[in-house]
Amino acid sequence: MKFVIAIIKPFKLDEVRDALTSLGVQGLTATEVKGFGRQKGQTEIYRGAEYEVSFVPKVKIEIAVADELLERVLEAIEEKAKTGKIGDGKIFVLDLEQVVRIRTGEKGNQAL
Amino acid sequence: MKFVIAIIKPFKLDEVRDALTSLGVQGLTATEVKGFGRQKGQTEIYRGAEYEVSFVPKVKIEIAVADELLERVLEAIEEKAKTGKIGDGKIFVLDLEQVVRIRTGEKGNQAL
Amino acid sequence: MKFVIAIIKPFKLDEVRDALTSLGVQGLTATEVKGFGRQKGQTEIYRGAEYEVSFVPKVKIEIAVADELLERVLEAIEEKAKTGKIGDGKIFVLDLEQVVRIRTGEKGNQAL
Amino acid sequence: MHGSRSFHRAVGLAATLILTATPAAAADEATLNGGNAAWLLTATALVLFMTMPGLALFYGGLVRVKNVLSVLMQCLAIACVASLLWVIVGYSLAFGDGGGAQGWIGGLDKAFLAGITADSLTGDVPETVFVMFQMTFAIITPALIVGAYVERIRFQHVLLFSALWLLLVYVPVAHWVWGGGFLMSWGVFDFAGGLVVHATAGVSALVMAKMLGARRGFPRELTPPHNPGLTMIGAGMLWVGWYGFNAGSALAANGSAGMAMLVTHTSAVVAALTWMAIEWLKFGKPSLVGAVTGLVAGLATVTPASGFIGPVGGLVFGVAGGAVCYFAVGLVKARLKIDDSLDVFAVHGVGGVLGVVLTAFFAVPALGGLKDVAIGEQLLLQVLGAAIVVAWSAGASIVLIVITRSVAGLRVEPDAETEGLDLTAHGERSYNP
Amino acid sequence: MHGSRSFHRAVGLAATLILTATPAAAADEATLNGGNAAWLLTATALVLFMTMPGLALFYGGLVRVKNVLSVLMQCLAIACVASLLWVIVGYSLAFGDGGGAQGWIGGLDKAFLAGITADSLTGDVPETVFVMFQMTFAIITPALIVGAYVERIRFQHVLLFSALWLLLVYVPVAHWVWGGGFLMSWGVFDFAGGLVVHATAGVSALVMAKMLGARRGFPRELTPPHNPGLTMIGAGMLWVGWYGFNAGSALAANGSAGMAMLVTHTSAVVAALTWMAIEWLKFGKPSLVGAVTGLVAGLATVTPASGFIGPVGGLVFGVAGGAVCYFAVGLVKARLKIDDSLDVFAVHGVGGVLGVVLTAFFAVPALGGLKDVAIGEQLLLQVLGAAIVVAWSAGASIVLIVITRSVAGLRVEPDAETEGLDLTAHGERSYNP
Amino acid sequence: MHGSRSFHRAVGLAATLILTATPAAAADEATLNGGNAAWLLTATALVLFMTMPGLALFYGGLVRVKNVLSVLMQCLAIACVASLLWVIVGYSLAFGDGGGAQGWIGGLDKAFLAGITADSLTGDVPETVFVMFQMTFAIITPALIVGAYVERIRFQHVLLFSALWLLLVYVPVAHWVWGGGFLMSWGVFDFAGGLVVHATAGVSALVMAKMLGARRGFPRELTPPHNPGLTMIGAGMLWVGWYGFNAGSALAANGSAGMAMLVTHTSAVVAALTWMAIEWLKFGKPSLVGAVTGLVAGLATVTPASGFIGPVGGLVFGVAGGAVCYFAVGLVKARLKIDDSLDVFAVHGVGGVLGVVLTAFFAVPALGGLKDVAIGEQLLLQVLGAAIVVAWSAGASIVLIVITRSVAGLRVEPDAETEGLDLTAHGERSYNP
Ligand SMILES: Nc1ncnc2c1ncn2[C@@H]1O[C@H](COP(=O)(O)OP(=O)(O)O)[C@@H](O)[C@H]1O
Ligand SMILES: Nc1ncnc2c1ncn2[C@@H]1O[C@H](COP(=O)(O)OP(=O)(O)O)[C@@H](O)[C@H]1O
Ligand SMILES: Nc1ncnc2c1ncn2[C@@H]1O[C@H](COP(=O)(O)OP(=O)(O)O)[C@@H](O)[C@H]1O
Repeated sequence: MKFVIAIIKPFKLDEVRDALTSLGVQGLTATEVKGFGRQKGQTEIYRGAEYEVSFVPKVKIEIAVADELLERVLEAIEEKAKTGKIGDGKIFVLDLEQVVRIRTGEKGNQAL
Repeated sequence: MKFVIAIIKPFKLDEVRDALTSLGVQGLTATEVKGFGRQKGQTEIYRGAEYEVSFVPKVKIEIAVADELLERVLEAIEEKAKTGKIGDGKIFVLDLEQVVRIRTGEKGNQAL
Repeated sequence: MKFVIAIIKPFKLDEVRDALTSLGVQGLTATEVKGFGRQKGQTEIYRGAEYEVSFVPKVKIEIAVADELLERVLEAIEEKAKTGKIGDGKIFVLDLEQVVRIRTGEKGNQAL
Repeated sequence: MHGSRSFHRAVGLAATLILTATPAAAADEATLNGGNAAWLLTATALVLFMTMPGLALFYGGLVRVKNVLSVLMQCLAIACVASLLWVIVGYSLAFGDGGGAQGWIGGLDKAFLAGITADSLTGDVPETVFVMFQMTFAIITPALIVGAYVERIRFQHVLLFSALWLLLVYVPVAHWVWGGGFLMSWGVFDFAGGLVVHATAGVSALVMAKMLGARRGFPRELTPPHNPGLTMIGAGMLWVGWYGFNAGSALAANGSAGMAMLVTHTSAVVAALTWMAIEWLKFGKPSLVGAVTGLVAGLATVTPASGFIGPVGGLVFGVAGGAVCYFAVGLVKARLKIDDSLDVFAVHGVGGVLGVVLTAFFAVPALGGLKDVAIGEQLLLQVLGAAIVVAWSAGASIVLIVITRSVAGLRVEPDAETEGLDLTAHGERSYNP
Repeated sequence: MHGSRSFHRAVGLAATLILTATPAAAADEATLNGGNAAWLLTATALVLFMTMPGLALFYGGLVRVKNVLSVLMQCLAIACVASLLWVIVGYSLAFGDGGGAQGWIGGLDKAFLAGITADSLTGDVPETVFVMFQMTFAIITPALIVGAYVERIRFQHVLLFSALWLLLVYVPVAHWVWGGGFLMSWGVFDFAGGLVVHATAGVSALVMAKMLGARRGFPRELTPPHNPGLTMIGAGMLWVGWYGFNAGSALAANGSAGMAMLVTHTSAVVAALTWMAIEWLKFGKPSLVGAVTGLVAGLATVTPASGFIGPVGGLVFGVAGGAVCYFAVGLVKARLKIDDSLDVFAVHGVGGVLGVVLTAFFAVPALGGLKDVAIGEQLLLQVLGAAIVVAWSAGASIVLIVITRSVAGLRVEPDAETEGLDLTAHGERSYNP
Repeated sequence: MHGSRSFHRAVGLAATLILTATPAAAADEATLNGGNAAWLLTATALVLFMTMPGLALFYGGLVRVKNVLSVLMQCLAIACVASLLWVIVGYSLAFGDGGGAQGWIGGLDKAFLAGITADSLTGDVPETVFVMFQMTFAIITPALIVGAYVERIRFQHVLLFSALWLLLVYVPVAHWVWGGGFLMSWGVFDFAGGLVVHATAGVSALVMAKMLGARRGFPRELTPPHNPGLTMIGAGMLWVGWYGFNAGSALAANGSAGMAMLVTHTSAVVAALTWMAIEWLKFGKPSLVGAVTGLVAGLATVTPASGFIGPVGGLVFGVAGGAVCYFAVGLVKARLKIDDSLDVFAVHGVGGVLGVVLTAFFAVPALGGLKDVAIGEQLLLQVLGAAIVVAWSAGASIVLIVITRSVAGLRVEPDAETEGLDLTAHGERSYNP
């Protein structure tokens, strides 16, 4: 199993989630994060003083997926989260050793 | 060492933490997240308009543990976080290659 | 590639980021988290009632790095995030199997 | 149709006082009444408080978090622009002497408040205070329209539209109804602004929402009000401020003001309970956002009647305002599919007109009212008055928007809408932890 | 024990004015005083502002984030229900003519405010304004009790209990003390509601908290007030509004009102400083939540005395109110282990009764007061009055809760309590980013 | 230099009324004016509202999230301490009879408000109300200085400094200008506190900011205002409250109050628009924080003139106040590199002095004003008055801070500054989800 972490633009969340759902992904977890990267934050000006805001709001989604679903999940995220403009984000894939569903105690692919 | 990520119901946080502490776990990190899964969010109605809120508030806890503690940690989380109702959450186990304690520079199991 | 997760004191974020940037790290993702560890939270008192606040505000940063940069990244974080006082935090290193840059579809080291 | 009888009919205390302020009539009798002046000074503060920060918070809580500051900014900027215009020409055109055109519009004799000194009186209160009191109405009315265009409009357009709208819609209607214009002569009853404030703003809001188009993702992808608590704070301020609005419109600290306060309050609470009850029956739960919307609906509905009806009238206005506005909200959003985002038309437009019509019934003594008129005749007057104001507001708004959109652009770019107006139009973020 | 001497004793300005409003006495002399009317109109707005949104925010900031909206909703709904009942029968039962039963309760002659016109006067102010001013007291009193039952009560029960409580506790006590009832005849001093407002609400709050049971996890697992800033905004509004509450109770814009404002303010600031000082000594840090709690304690304590004492009295009331309420908070929570969640009893109940008792001392000229009474005798009266009101409030509340809990259910389900009332009772969330 | 002519010159309504309150003069003529008393009671509530919670929120929104509660607490504590001192000696020293030293300071005859009863009058309003009205000025003035030292000062120092500053700076200056002191005798115009309030606070703020040193990381590492919406709520409250501040300073509900309200409002909105326009030209976007800062600048600037000028004066004061304060902000921060964190000097100090100087011009009838003076002579007086007040405020503040910093310590430890004052000084957190 794989643990997929994707950093995307916040307003793309619903679209990505819908796409993943239609692939059969049953769950995911989203977190508001602040991203630092090539995309620069806006300079905000308050009473003449400039504040350089280097972090940009992003959403991180974490999805545990079965190995065979991985490719399609990556493609779906890529397709839906893409605007073509800087700051679209990244997808990271880690190996996932074990999963437990708390409610039932199921393990492994069953638990996804 | 393993890196355990658990998604649980927010009000279970204190109970889980206490259980882990009594196992000898010395630290953990918690994050407010929004979960999407079999448990559906409530429909909220404002001035007659329905808003489907598909994300449910959850808490994510991350715990780095020594290999030999893993099983007991998983059991403790399972036991304490379980209500038996849908949405109890998931536990994910990843392999952890290295740990550093910033204050002392200790590495590996020492640093946990 | 490696996926580095560091838990640090919030006010150290800018310093750490600057150090990483000067190493050539192009991006990272930060999240506000609550840490539980040896450092105890303050007891807050409201109308005579004591509230033990066991969680302390921390910032988590996640950085995907090429293998050859790993050591220098760890050192930089250690150096900059260190105050020598309890609660300085931890660095966790996980193996990273794949990275995708959403905007371009680039993969692997290119995508970092 | 409206012969000399209705022309000479007494038109409520407000009107009378204003009439006595015309040079000839006032010269001999008017002396300052300190109690009345004290209450009107207070009422002015209360009505300013309704917009700043009341309405701004009420609206600000209902939008998404990325647009909160833009809503506050729109309300503030409108308050500034409207005040300035009021001093320059607005007051004069609304309440100045229109000479031969008096039926239609006031004159320019008081432009820049020329001739108004600390000693000038309107009735038995200082004219400066009257200018200020009326100014707070001229502030809140265009600010009400904000609710129709939030989250997508260009700030430039807000300024330009609001300025012109004030001059082309608010000022003339205020003159017609309160400043000695033809609706006042006919005897149309509008104590504190069912027509002048709520109908003009509500109707123009609907026109604006239609011409501007819906927010991206409307209605499916919108998120719930980002902060209902803020909305409730704003509602509390509107409620308290409305005491100044309605009871202040008596222009005196007397029983008429007291009765206006009483019926205003009664209508407000009954309408809130009505809205709660409907939601409870339909959805199993009464919501806070619903309850405060009902409250505001009850306040808007009773506004035109507040100086003319008695406590029982207040109860009926509350039920009617709460229920009718509730269904109007659904109608506009679900049927007409117009994204009048914060329901300005359904609450203020519908509430205001409803109140104007109901006034014909409940102003008569038989139903607890204070005015000695024939229901049928007065009903005709009220309906006609409402029709004229609605038509003028709609027509003028259409023309205005056609013009202003070519000058100042109507909508922000899609990207800016997605990003939110706080950052793109004002370079600020509502919360920086 | 209370013979004719105390029966005929002058009972403060408020009482006098009300008495003069009885048909016979008022007919010849009463004419409208515009200045007094202006101030009472203003004071009414200020007291409404105390509840909406003052008290709602004060309480809302102290609960957990999942229950904020439910607290706002409870305050709002109580305001609506209490207002409606006040119009229907409350005012009449409190201030109407009770005939033979006048010692105990007013009559139904003014039900639905029958007979009250814009011209009716109470003393020298419009009766409509008096009705409204008193209504705002009838709103805030049951709303104070909210602090006892937050985070676990059923909304249905809030409505039912508050409605019945208003009629069974607030209205009779208001009649006894202010409306011509037996406590007024005896000469018990309660200028602005130490008994009528704070004692009734505080005592009933304790009863409610006890019968309802503590919140799950009390006291160990509770989290700190989610937003002390909100509480402080509410406290600021309560403070400003309290000017209307106490100085408005003079029913006139005169030196009595001015002195009431002055002693009210003095007591408030001294109590806040006292609370701060105690915390500083005990914990090394003064907290904001503590300071504003002290402020409110000082305000509650001085309320019954505000029209009778002088500046030095204000200083003493502040020290006493701040210190006694501070220790009462600890007593209720730590000793009695009753989860009177937001300390309604310790602050309002204790503060109110303390103030009523202290009034006997500081109302006399020797201690800077304005009333020419014998301390000993007055003390007896004050204590007796307090005892009766406390007993009645407690007894009636017990009976009421026994009844209402069988009709409307007292507590929400444990799951709903865990999930929070915002979502489960109102379907809303306080913050949607 | 200022001979008998200016000595005897009429010095504005406020002064006259106060003078008539001296025993001899007042005895024969003074009777209570209910309308005036009603308005002054109201104005007092409005001015308290400016600080609690207005100013507290205005400032609270501008700091970082870890220091919000500390700012609220500083404002609250200052309000308490200043009120207490006002009752004890402040009022007496400012407005009591100074005997031979009357030019410099009042006496102690009214310490603890001795001799002030409910019947005492100041002019034709109750002296108790006058005491309270003036107290609210004594509250807000030291609270304004908070903006200079937020996020780094020790709470002990806030208390000690504010208390001494009130006695050493505020009280004497209030006496000089309003209480019968030498500036009043000379005929310096300061209607509502351009010198007494804004210049004293602004100048002392600059001194404090300089002596305290900048916040760690200033200017590079600071983060933007954590909650501009809060700042805007506070600004709205300041605006509404300022009606009481300026129009209340007429001490009467008359045309003078009305005109003061009118010019105050006009200056405020024009200054806000001016600030917006400058930002729009310079940065392409007008910001909310900018607009409300302009608003406050306009209010501060017009304060000394508000009872003396006409509507056109209001327009000019607005443009001047908005533009000059805008550039002053940049000057202090970028050139002088002084971390007057929330721009107290640039907005209040500069605005207040600017207004005092401009008053010389716009108070004359030729420019729409109400005072019959010679511009040149009055200008000299105004400049001289401002110079003296500025010098005194600066000098006294330096001395005070040197003393208080050795007694109470000036700054918190670096760690506490990093951690934030909410937790370290008050043990609380502004938001606990
Ligand atoms: N090496 C990295 N490690 C972790 N997160 C990263 C990394 N690089 C980028 N990110 C995340 O991806 C987001 C987008 O990256 P950015 O460089 O701005 O644009 P793009 O992905 O289009 O090149 C960043 O805001 C950050 O949250
Ligand atoms: N595949 C997944 N990847 C990441 N998080 C998941 C996944 N499935 C579920 N979750 C998380 O677990 C939570 C609970 O899952 P849900 O399906 O609602 O209930 P249950 O775990 O009882 O089956 C979700 O809200 C989500 O945060
Ligand atoms: N085993 C762990 N797993 C995950 N996070 C941890 C673990 N131990 C510590 N942390 C995180 O590191 C932070 C600092 O740890 P703490 O024990 O307080 O101090 P120190 O790192 O100086 O020993 C904690 O607040 C927590 O967020």
